[in-house]
Amino acid sequence: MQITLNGQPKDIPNNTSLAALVDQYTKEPTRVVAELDSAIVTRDAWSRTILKPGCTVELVTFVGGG
Amino acid sequence: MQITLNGQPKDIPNNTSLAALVDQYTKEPTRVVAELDSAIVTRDAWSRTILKPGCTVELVTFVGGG
Amino acid sequence: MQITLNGQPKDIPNNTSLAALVDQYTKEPTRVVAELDSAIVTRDAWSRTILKPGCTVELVTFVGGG
Amino acid sequence: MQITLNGQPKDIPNNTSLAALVDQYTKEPTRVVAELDSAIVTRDAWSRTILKPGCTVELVTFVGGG
Amino acid sequence: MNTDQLEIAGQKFSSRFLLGTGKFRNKGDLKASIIACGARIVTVALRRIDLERHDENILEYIPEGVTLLTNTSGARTAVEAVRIARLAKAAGHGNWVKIEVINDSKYLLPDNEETVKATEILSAEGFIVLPYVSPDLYIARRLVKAGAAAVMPLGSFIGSNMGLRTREFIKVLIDEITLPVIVDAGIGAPSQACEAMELGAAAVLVNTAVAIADNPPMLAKAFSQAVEAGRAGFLSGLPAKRPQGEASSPLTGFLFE
Amino acid sequence: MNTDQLEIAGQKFSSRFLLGTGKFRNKGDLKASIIACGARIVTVALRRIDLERHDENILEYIPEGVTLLTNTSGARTAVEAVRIARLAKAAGHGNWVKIEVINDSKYLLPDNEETVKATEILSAEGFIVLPYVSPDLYIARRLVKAGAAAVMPLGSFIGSNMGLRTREFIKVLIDEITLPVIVDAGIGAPSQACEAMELGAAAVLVNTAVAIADNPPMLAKAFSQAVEAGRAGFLSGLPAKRPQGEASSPLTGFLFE
Amino acid sequence: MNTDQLEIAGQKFSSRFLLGTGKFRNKGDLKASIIACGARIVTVALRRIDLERHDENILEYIPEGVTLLTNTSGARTAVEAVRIARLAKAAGHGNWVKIEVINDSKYLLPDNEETVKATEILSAEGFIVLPYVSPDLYIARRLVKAGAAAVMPLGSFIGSNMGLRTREFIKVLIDEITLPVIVDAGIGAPSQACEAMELGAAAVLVNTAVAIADNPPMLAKAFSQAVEAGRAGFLSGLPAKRPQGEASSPLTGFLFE
Amino acid sequence: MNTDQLEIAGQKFSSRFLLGTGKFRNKGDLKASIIACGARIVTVALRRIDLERHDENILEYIPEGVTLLTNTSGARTAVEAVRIARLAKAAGHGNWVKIEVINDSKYLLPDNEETVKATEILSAEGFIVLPYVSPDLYIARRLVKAGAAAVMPLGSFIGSNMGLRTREFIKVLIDEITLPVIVDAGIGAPSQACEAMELGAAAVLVNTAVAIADNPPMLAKAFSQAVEAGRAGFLSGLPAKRPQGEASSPLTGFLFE
Repeated sequence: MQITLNGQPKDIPNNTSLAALVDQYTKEPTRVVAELDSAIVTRDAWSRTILKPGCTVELVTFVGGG
Repeated sequence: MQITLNGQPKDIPNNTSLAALVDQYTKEPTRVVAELDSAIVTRDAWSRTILKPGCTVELVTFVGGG
Repeated sequence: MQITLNGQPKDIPNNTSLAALVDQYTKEPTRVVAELDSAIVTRDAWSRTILKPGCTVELVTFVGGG
Repeated sequence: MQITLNGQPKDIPNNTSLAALVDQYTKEPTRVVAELDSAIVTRDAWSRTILKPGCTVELVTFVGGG
Repeated sequence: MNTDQLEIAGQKFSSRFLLGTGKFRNKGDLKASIIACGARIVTVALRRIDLERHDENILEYIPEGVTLLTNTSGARTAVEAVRIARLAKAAGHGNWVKIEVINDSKYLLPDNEETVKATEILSAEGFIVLPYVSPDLYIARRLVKAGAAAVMPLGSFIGSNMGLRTREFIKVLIDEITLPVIVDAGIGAPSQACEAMELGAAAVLVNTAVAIADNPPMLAKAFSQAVEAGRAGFLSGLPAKRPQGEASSPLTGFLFE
Repeated sequence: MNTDQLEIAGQKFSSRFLLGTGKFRNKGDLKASIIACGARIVTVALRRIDLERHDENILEYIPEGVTLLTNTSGARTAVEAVRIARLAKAAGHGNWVKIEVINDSKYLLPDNEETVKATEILSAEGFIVLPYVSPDLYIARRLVKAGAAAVMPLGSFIGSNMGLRTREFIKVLIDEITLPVIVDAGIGAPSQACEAMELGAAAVLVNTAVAIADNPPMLAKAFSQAVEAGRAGFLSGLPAKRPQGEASSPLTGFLFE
Repeated sequence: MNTDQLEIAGQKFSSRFLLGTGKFRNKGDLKASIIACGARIVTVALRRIDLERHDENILEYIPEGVTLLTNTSGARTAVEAVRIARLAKAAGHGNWVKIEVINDSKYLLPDNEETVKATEILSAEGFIVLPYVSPDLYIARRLVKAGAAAVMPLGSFIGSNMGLRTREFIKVLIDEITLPVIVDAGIGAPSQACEAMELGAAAVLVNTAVAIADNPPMLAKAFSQAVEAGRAGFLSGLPAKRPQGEASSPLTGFLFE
Repeated sequence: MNTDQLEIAGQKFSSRFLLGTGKFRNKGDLKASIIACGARIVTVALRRIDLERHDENILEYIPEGVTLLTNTSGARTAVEAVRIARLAKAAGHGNWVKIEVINDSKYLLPDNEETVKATEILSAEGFIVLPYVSPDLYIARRLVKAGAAAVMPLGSFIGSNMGLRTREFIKVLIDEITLPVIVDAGIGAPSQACEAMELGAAAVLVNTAVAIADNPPMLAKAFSQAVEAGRAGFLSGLPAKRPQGEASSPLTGFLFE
């Protein structure tokens, strides 16, 4: 199925959890914040959050800034 | 009867017209603009505008300014 | 006899030594420098330096300055 | 014979006059000032001034400047 | 004929110097100053007539043909500014208004937000609106949308004569906004007015400095000349600053080489 | 008739703007610039003629009646400056000389001490001497004694367009010295020239900024106007700066009280 | 013990120097700079993770106990700023947010109006909000009402190193507003940071100048010292400027009288 | 250990801040100020003793080990300066002398030419000579030849607190002269001292500002910190100014693209 991750279209297996998605893209999930369809999903809810086709996920993190 | 003229209480005869009031306070009515109870009264309407007790009149004019 | 001390005329006894003059005007001779007729007189020479009528003495010291 | 003209060595015929030299290098002699061996030579003296071997001539003129 | 004219709301003006009419020691000085500087736009204010004594009529001292730009001084909100503007229009001397909304008696700084609101309302009513603001790019963009005829950023505090303390931010407006930028407030010397024009301002408005000078007409004319000089400087392609020296006389042909 | 004229060595001049003639891209621009700005004094330099090719005659481009002020550029000592001045005089175009003694190829700063010496010698020979110096009160006093006709302090480095970086020290000369103070060097914009005049300078000399502008005659005229404006500002009693605001419109008679 | 501490939202900080963490050539320099300058508050930004490669974790380079102030860079509206702030909070590193709403890619000027709106929303949600604004008295008053914890006016354009070009208007905020005033943006040299503190600013934030210096930790420490020096200058009663000289050595007792 | 020490005449000093001792309201403040700022060189003056009353001994308030730099204030000529220097040496507190020759009671400007002469004489006699001058490249070159140990150009008028009004000309000395450049006079705020050091000055001397502050020791320390900060700024490679903005946060990875 296709989702939008950080503005890019991505094909992922059906029934992928948010936790699995995060694990795929970063080694340090603890510093990532996730938004699913514009709503923040807290870290403890990631494993039980199953992504649906066409959803939009944002994974963000801290970077240097002024 | 009492009215408020330019922020000050004034006693004037009953049935005074706006035109009469203006004449009393300036020699150059053509450069005065009149507001009666917050509405502008055009010059041609001054004579037929009879002031009522308790009304508020503003007579303003141009002055030097930056 | 009369001398000029720091720009002012002063009457002093004949045969006054420079050391005696200094002692009269300051409690801390060690911080004073003396000039006699535009020549510096070192401290060890003060006692044997006898002032002559009409001579000019400058006694100077350190003060705050920028 | 050789002379130095404006800092450069130049071969010129013997008995050349300053006037002839000037004529060779400019079309507008009236705006040139001449120095021969560090002394100014006025224009009226140019024809009777015969250059000698080894002499130093400066020919200068006005230019734009601030 | 001078083709580089100030243009506001489709009207052309032969002078880029605007004069305020407040604070003159006498009205004769005012009239002489307007004539001396050739201003084609002057500001006036609106006040209650004095009930105790006869006021002088300021308009008598303003030459025929000069555009009156009434300010809304005294207004603390957009609503008050709108009311003053409408009164001024009713007086029958045109519909040019300088929006001035101030809630600060110490520095006399303009309230940008209320000024935008008043500009929207009055532009919609057909006024030619020149808002006086702190120079701010976003406010200027909103004034463009609101229908302002020009933007009047302050150089420094009103009446302070401190000059162009907002230089960089006025330059941003000049570069980014399509409306004429008229520097208003704080300009206290011809050199300061000249510098504003060199930056590319469309015009400069001065009041206090002229009014309180020893010789107001002379200084008014000086400002006007300085504004012209600055405009010509801007148009003629002023060269940039360089951190070192560079000879103006030739570096060749020296006698002592 | 303008009675406030620049006076140097007993001669009066109808303009307080002096133009340098170096670095113009073409001589037509130079001539047009002199005419546009109305300068009555222009500087020129003296150089060896070019032995290889015909030089243009700079004097053809300078209108009749304009005073030539020959600089001593190229001189590194008083002796060299004196020699250049004497050559210039021999050329038959008057005895006005701007002493310029420079031993610094980076900033082109003048050597004050050598300049004083050259001034002494040339004044004694009857030259009208205008020395170019770093602004220094003691040097200026010595130039007065040496017979200088004016003092020409630098605003900033020659050709830098940095403006009046010596403001306070030029002001000291204006206040303390009886000779005309002509600000020379570094003036790169009309506003800067205007400011120099507002301080009380007698005149301003510009070369580089005009010569390298996109439109030299237009900028020359702008400088001239700015100089006039600054002079009028000085004479009209410019008001002082104030750290706060002060209303230009009346503080009474507000509608909303 | 130093009792003159920076206090924001009831918390005290032993340093009045805030450091931004962007643009460092390497993260080692960043960490060394934070330690060298002793900053107790540092700014960070929030960005999408890079899907192609492993990002460095900026937080590893920020010493324990330092307060993270997340900026909302990238936001063009209040709504976007609010969304970024909420994400930052969800990351579990506190609720301090620097509101930064910018719609101007050339000068990076803040949109004051949107910033006020974001401040209202986020303060109401319990965030500690430090809004970055153009210095404007009315905006600052509204920020006070909106619950801001401090006001962060710009000194000049972000990253420009131009220093305190808004001097007079920052001073107005310092004098008129009860919140701490933290000068942000454009501060490019320790002397500039020092001057901001002498005016009475509560703190200064620097990023670009330190990050791109040859020796970032050395310059970070220099800024920190300069901020302390400026604060002490402010507290010690700096004397005013005088237009003339005044001897520092005694004017009596001269030898040559 | 700090290896970047001020070095004058082969001696090293742990502080680049020099303090003048004049004008303090009380000597306790003076002593506390010297201790607070850690100055290793302080200036003093020489005056006739007061014949009518007992003077305080200034030397008691100067900590052991601090180098005394006696100024020649009161001297109007090289000859008088030399005489004062010799008296100071005879007092037995070293041979460091700050040449100060002034013939201008309004601005207190130094007479460069007399100062050079005094420097020649005193250097030849073995004094360590620090001449106070108006910043002038040629004078500085002559001071190098005359054997000066440092050059002390003025920032602005003595006691004026006007700061670095001679910025460009001090920078010329720093770049062109091998001697230490110590900025003296007119420095009235830590930010100004800091800026002088950022330009590359070797040290800064302050007196009036500290002496007349509300809290002299606090301000003395602030100056000392600011001088250190400015020095570190100079050494760390301060970045240049830019006329536009440049983001400090990343320009990629925005959420709203």
